[in-house]
Amino acid sequence: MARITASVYTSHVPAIGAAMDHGKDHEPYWQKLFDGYEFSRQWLKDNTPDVIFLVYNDHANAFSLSMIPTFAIGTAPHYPIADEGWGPRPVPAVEGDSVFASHIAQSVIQDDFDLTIVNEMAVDHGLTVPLSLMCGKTDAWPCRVIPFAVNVVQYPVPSGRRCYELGKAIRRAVERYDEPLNVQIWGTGGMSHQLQGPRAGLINREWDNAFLDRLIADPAGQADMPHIEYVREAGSEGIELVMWLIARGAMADANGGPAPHVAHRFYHVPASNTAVGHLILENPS
Amino acid sequence: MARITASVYTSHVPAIGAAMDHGKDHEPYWQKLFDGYEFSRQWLKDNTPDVIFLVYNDHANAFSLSMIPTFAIGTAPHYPIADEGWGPRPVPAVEGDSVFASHIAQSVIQDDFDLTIVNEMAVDHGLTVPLSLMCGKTDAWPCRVIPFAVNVVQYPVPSGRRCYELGKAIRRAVERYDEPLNVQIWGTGGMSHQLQGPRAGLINREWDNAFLDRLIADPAGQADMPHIEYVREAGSEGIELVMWLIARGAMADANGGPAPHVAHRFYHVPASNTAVGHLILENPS
Amino acid sequence: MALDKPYKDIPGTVIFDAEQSRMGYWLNQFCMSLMKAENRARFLADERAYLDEWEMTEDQKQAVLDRDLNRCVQLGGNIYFLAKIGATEGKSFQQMAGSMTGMSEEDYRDMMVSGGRPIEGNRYTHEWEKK
Amino acid sequence: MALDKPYKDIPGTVIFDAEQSRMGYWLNQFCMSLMKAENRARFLADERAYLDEWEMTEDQKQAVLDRDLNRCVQLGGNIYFLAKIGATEGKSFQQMAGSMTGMSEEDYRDMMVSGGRPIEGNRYTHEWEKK
Ligand SMILES: [Fe+3]
Ligand SMILES: [Fe+3]
Repeated sequence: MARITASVYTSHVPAIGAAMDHGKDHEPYWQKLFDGYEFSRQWLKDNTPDVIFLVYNDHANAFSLSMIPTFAIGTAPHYPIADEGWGPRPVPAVEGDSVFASHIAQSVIQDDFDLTIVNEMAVDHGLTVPLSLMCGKTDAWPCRVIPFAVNVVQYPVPSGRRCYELGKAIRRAVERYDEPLNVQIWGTGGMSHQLQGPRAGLINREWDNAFLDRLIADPAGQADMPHIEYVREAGSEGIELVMWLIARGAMADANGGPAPHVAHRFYHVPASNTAVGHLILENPS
Repeated sequence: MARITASVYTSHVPAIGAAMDHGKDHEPYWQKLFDGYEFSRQWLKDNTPDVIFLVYNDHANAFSLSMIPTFAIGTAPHYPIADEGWGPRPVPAVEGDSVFASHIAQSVIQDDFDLTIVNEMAVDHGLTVPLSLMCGKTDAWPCRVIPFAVNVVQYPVPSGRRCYELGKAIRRAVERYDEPLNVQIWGTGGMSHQLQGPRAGLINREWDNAFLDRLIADPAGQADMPHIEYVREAGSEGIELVMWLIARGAMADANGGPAPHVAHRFYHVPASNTAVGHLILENPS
Repeated sequence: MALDKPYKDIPGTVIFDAEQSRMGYWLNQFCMSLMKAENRARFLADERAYLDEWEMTEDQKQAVLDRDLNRCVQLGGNIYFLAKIGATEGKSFQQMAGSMTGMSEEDYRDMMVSGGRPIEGNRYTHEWEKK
Repeated sequence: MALDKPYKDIPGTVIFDAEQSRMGYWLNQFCMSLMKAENRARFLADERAYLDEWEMTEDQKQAVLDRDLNRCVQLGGNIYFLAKIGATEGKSFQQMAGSMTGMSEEDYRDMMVSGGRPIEGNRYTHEWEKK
């Protein structure tokens, strides 16, 4: 059967992609950030999965206001790179896994999550920046990717609890799959940031670190935090952090198994307007 | 506050729309069918709501395979009529209710239903044929309509239980709305029919009538019937009947109130390939 | 353990699940294109040329050219999508459904008027294998 | 009882809910159109003419012409959509976000490098009213 071996959490600031694409990653401003991912790049080389189930949000690129899915799973064979307004990022297109993604969709829908199935979708920095951070510059991503987009743009977004329960359902789906796949689940977005209004630039280092602590040690408790606290304490765009709970809910301990091993933890301010948080959690094998 | 006063259930065969549009409704073949809606047309004149929350399914018109939402709520101000391949039906465009629909979307998403919000959508016979059956030929529909589309085309479709629970959440949403609106909820599609393969033409009169009986008297029990029974007993397209459970779940008795009054019941075979079932249930006021 | 597909045990019926949908993706998307009057006209003017614009298999194209809806369904077509081929020629859903049963149009219509195909003997595949 | 909107009590912040989305629908859809290079070029060539193709209010058009992003947000714009106006001119997210704070580009950048805007005093609207 397929297994979730690890989860990865990381912010996904567009400026990080731009820094890499324009060769600025060794400038002092960016070097401090990329240093925090040096371990991770080696770790991913040593622990390359067959498939990454990548939870992220679209930023008005694949989805406009004409149709806003709460949860959308990509079941396409591949995904082009979105032109977000600056031209498409010069990174490889993303190869999907239609068969496995459809299996997960079926299982999760039968577990009462009302997914939207998507077969034609360009992927934006929400998906490509985490890949770039973890893989560096590359001509081909190291494995297949199943994009899973969460609406965190128009309110109401799904609750932390709903996201956490969805993670559990994804784990059940993975374990019902006959092929012996090594699967990682990534939760992306956040941490504290606000991109709009006179309060733009908000950063809450203390809150972010408390979130990381609790995500590791008490994810079920974290799942019950209401949205308003994310928005007030971590900025209007800090709400992206609910997506991390999907990945966290898919780990063994959320499903009656042992606690994960913290392989890596990193926190840095700023990347452009944003606090960058990053975790790698491994399931005991 | 807004209130759900009644629910209406009806099949939605495209040929019914064609018969009306081409003035064939007084031919003997069709007259028997339309006779069963004579009561209903008068009833709707006497009980015109402010808004109809119309649960239906799209038949590869608004949604292709590029994006398949399990549940999609229309929050647009209006909806054009789809060209399903024969040209658009000559019926009025549908006026929506953006504010009320958005309110319902917010409430239902916060109740853990993962809706897709849709603002640009053509509506097909799944929505217009029930309106035509209930309103007759008209230059303007009698009230605003909130289209609610359910995926019953690509498996897996939502379970009967999920649909019934969704109905309850819609009722809660309606009752949380401050405006004193008179709201009806309609469940459409079905009854037994199969449009494909060597088994096409299947009709199961006994099963259909047992479904109607049970929908009235024991909807919670009906909600637990697995999909396979719909498909085996009522044909591959008979699965549309799960949508009736959404409307039924929004009635008072599903939410601790009194049982509904059966204002009208009708059953007829055939309309083209399909068994036509029709119910009007009123909530005691 | 893989997911259960109990609906494989219904005779004369293909349930449109993710597997069928994947197989029939471009066949169905081709059908969607017939929602536009201009595409209907182009298709009717030169079916082969129009079909060649789509990433369909040769089998799928041939099944469309043959108007073999059963074959189209086996190759991943869904009836709501396929109906747009019939609509392009002015065919009704009843004509299309009937064409898949091996019955004449008249016999199928008569069967429907007399109450439709009965459920007895049509629930499980083994009931058809006996025939 | 109407639904609760506790997020109205956060200073300097507009949460993009259904109400804002409805108000800003065409403003945001106009922004989406700037994802295509040809539309970006047309917009830059004649902003007013391009805006007049959209069902936007005069206030919304003026706010775009003025590059007044705070006003755009109040009129229903969402920052991810509005960012495409900045992208069209080669502006970064940091320049856009900074422009909404009343700070100079340099001051905003310096604030971010020094750890960002602190949370103290920035949680509730009443904290700003005192200022
Ligand atoms: Fe983001
Ligand atoms: Fe139907």
